[in-house]
Amino acid sequence: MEEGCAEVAGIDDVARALERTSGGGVILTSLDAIQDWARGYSLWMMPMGTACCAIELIAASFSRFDFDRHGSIPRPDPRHTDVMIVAGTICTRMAPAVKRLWDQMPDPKWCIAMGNCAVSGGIFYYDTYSVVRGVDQFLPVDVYITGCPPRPESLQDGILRLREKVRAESASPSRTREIEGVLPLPSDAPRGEAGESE
Amino acid sequence: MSFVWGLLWGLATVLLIAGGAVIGVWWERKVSARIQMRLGPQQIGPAGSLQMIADVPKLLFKEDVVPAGADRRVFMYAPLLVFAPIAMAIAVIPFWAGWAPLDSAVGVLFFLAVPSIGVLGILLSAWSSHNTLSTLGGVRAAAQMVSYEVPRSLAVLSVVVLAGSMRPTEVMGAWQWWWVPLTLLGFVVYFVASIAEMNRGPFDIPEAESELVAGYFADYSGMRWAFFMMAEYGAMIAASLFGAALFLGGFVWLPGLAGLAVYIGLAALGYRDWRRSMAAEALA
Amino acid sequence: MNITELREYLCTQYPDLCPLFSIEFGDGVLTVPSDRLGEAMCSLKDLGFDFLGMLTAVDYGDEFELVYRLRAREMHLGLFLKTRVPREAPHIRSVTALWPSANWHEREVFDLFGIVFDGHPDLRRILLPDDWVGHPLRKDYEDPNIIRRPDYL
Amino acid sequence: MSVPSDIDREAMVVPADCLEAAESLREVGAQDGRLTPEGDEDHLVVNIGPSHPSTHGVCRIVVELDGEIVVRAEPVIGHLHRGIEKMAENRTYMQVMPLTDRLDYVGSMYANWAYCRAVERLTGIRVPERAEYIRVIVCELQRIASHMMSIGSTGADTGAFTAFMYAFVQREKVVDLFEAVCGARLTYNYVRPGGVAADLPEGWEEKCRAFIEQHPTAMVELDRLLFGNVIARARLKDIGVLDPATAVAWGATGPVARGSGVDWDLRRDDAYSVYPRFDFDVPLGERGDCYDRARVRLWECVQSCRIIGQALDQLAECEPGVIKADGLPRLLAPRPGDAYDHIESARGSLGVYLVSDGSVRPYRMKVRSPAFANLALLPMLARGHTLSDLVVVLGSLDPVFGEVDR
Repeated sequence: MEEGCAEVAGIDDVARALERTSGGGVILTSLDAIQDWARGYSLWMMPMGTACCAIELIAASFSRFDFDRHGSIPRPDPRHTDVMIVAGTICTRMAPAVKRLWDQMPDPKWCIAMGNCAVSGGIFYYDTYSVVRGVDQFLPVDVYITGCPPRPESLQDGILRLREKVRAESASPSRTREIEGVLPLPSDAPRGEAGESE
Repeated sequence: MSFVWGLLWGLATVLLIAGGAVIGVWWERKVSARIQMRLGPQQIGPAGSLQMIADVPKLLFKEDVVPAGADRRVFMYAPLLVFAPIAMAIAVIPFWAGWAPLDSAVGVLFFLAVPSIGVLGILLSAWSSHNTLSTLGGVRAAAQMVSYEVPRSLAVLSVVVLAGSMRPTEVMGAWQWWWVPLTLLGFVVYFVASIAEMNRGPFDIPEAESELVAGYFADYSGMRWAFFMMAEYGAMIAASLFGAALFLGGFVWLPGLAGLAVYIGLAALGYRDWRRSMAAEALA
Repeated sequence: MNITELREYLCTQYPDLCPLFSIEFGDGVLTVPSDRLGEAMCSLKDLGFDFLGMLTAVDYGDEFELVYRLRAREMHLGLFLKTRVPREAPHIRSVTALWPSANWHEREVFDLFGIVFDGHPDLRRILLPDDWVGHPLRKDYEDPNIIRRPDYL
Repeated sequence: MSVPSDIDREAMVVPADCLEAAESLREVGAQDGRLTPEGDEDHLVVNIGPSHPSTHGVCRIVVELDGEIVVRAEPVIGHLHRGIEKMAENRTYMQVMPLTDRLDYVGSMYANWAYCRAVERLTGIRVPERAEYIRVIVCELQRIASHMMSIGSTGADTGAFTAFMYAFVQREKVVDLFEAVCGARLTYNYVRPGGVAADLPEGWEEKCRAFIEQHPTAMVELDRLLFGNVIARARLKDIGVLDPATAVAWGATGPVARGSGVDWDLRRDDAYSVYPRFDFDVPLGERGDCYDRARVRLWECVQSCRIIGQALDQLAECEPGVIKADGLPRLLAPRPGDAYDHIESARGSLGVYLVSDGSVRPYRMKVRSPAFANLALLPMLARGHTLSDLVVVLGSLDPVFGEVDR
């Protein structure tokens, strides 16, 4: 992806140049705001359903708990999607396929681990030889949804939580904006030093 | 002077297609949701009508993925080759009495011939994305589009024979009310053939999700994929306007716009009865 | 032909194998040494057992026990057929030729237990990837990936 | 298909039609899923899956195409193999219960029931009558929900996506009933060895009756919506034709076999629990193509409504409140020995074979999965059809990969 980074780096120089000019910062943040708002309201999802959670994912996108209300359409093709919802147990034989689909998705992409099996291997944690214990072993997961299977409402709550998280993104990846809603991950530095991560 | 005029009209066509696409996508998502007892987008704009306002910037900022094995340059310009013919075809449609942006003696022939360049664009995009499933989709789409051009042209020919001229403005001007029973069958054939031309509705085998994941534009992402969508909606608008102008003639002075008006009227009607049904549901 | 006639037939046909019968559940159990399996299977198929419902194996330490569940659909009869196979070189005759439904079941038993079925048209692993080492359902199968469940009892 | 009597028993010469079946398999044999296309080289080898919108879960089909025609199709399964049978060996009999929910996750109720029947046969527990009736009602409702899922996905495969939504309306109603009974939408853990987990909440029977009143009319409407649609019918008729002899030889059970006219339904032919007290008929197909299999599933739902109606009437007579066999030890430790029992699930005869060595943990648990046996038919049924029909044939076999891969 080397040429991809070149383009992205280009945006970084523009962002730095804008910040140096007097009104530039305003333009950049407003551009970020529009971009994040647009991404938040049209998260097209890639249903990576393998087991029982796939049935709940289908139920969530059908008439009773409509996904389309949040502007997110289930698209079967990884190229057209933004968020991959991993629903169900990922076995060692299935993991390379999931990783391959993840790599095929265009860049501003997020991942939702739906159900205990995707979060941590769930009920299949002990005594199994072929289950990947948690999708975050090979995918960067943004939202974890617990439940076995989680109810469609909690799945849609996950989508709305992801909208909050999307607001932290910025056009130039080197710059992230602090939003208060995000819970610090255990691996994050304690609250005090969060300042200089800007 | 004609260059500036052409530029201006080109811009107007793109805006027309973009506007049509916004209404088209919203209308399609809402109506299909309504048929499937769902609600459809409802969070942006009244009744979700401005959902495209969120979709288009997102697609703009999407990473532009070109697959490794793909033939880079062909892959990048194929969508343009699909979209451009549709935009060109709109230039020939007579908008009001005696005037069309490109008033040429063989306007009808131009309208029927130019979109078939799109077939080349589809084949190029399918072949260049180096993906077996999309190649299958591309070949199917090409076969379907080429085979449905013949009935479509013959259907339009019936009106041309009645009007005695190939110039769209003259055909529309010479329109008589007793032509309708004569060209009714032609209109139905034209309507069905143009649906097949656009790979929509019952003819969407090339992009049927069930086996080929997304047909010939499987490997396109972001704005490049949106070009294919714009081409599809543009083809819809062009076919309906041209059909309205030739077969229905409409009010002699604004057939094209009448088609557009009917289109928007339907949208408004649909919106009003949808609001009423929502209110009814709320009461029940 | 009902259960009692089946019992007489089996007792006369295989007096030394002492077929057991449980009338309450209407099923017979016939334990056959592995070398006479082919002949027993052929005669049972001849009798009218046209449906092989289940085929599985159990690891009894020094040998494996293969369990076949046959059904005669018209006569509403069920019959278990058990045979024992040594652990070192577990070989048994494949019955895919008589009941094609055994094809995938035998492949699964080969995959999870390592019992080789001679004459099977396409004996490969079915559930695990082909480069998998070992046969998981054996009692002595250890795998670094397995985390034993702590014993709360 | 009986064996000709004059053959030489010892050499076990194979009868002709079995040879043909075995022959067809050797041809389909592929090393690790990669088809080696012998024969002319211009065949196109395509991978469908393992994550594909229409493969009903995780199944990779390696297809060798001649143009659009499928020359060979080899399903590569095992992508959801979690080793449930290995896990069961380290859990007590009650702890294995939640695992059975995840086997056939579209129909967890009868997956529980199959396991419970095997445990009851092993330990000799007598289940009170009220519990048996509740089990029948709940499992027939589950059959309806599972068939709705299957018919809906048949509609989605043939392009009639709206039919999927209308079928799901019925499934959501059944799921509401289950939520009232045991609190869960998909993995219920409700049928327990010795009875059921909890009694029916009051007012549940009325809701259930209301459901079975409106269900047959909804089925007729779905029938017109999906099978009345000319395009869907044209795409289902004469696709993946399965003749009865092959169906039985290949161990196909349930709607897949009944679609070809094999008159075999465990609820009637090997009657268990309180089924002999109900009268219902078993719909059969004639030609054994995808159309008949889907129609058989649809009309089975109507028969299930009849069973539920009769069960609800007879439920009123049994003494209320007794839903579990009394005297059940907290830790079941059955006598050494083995037991096998099967029930008629929505996909066929779902059997559980339990071996016990006297301890509190099963020594071996084997699940006889009907979807596993039915899926073995795919290579034979899909040959000669186009690529899009291959997907329709897979949908008509209705595999659920939690149960296929275990």
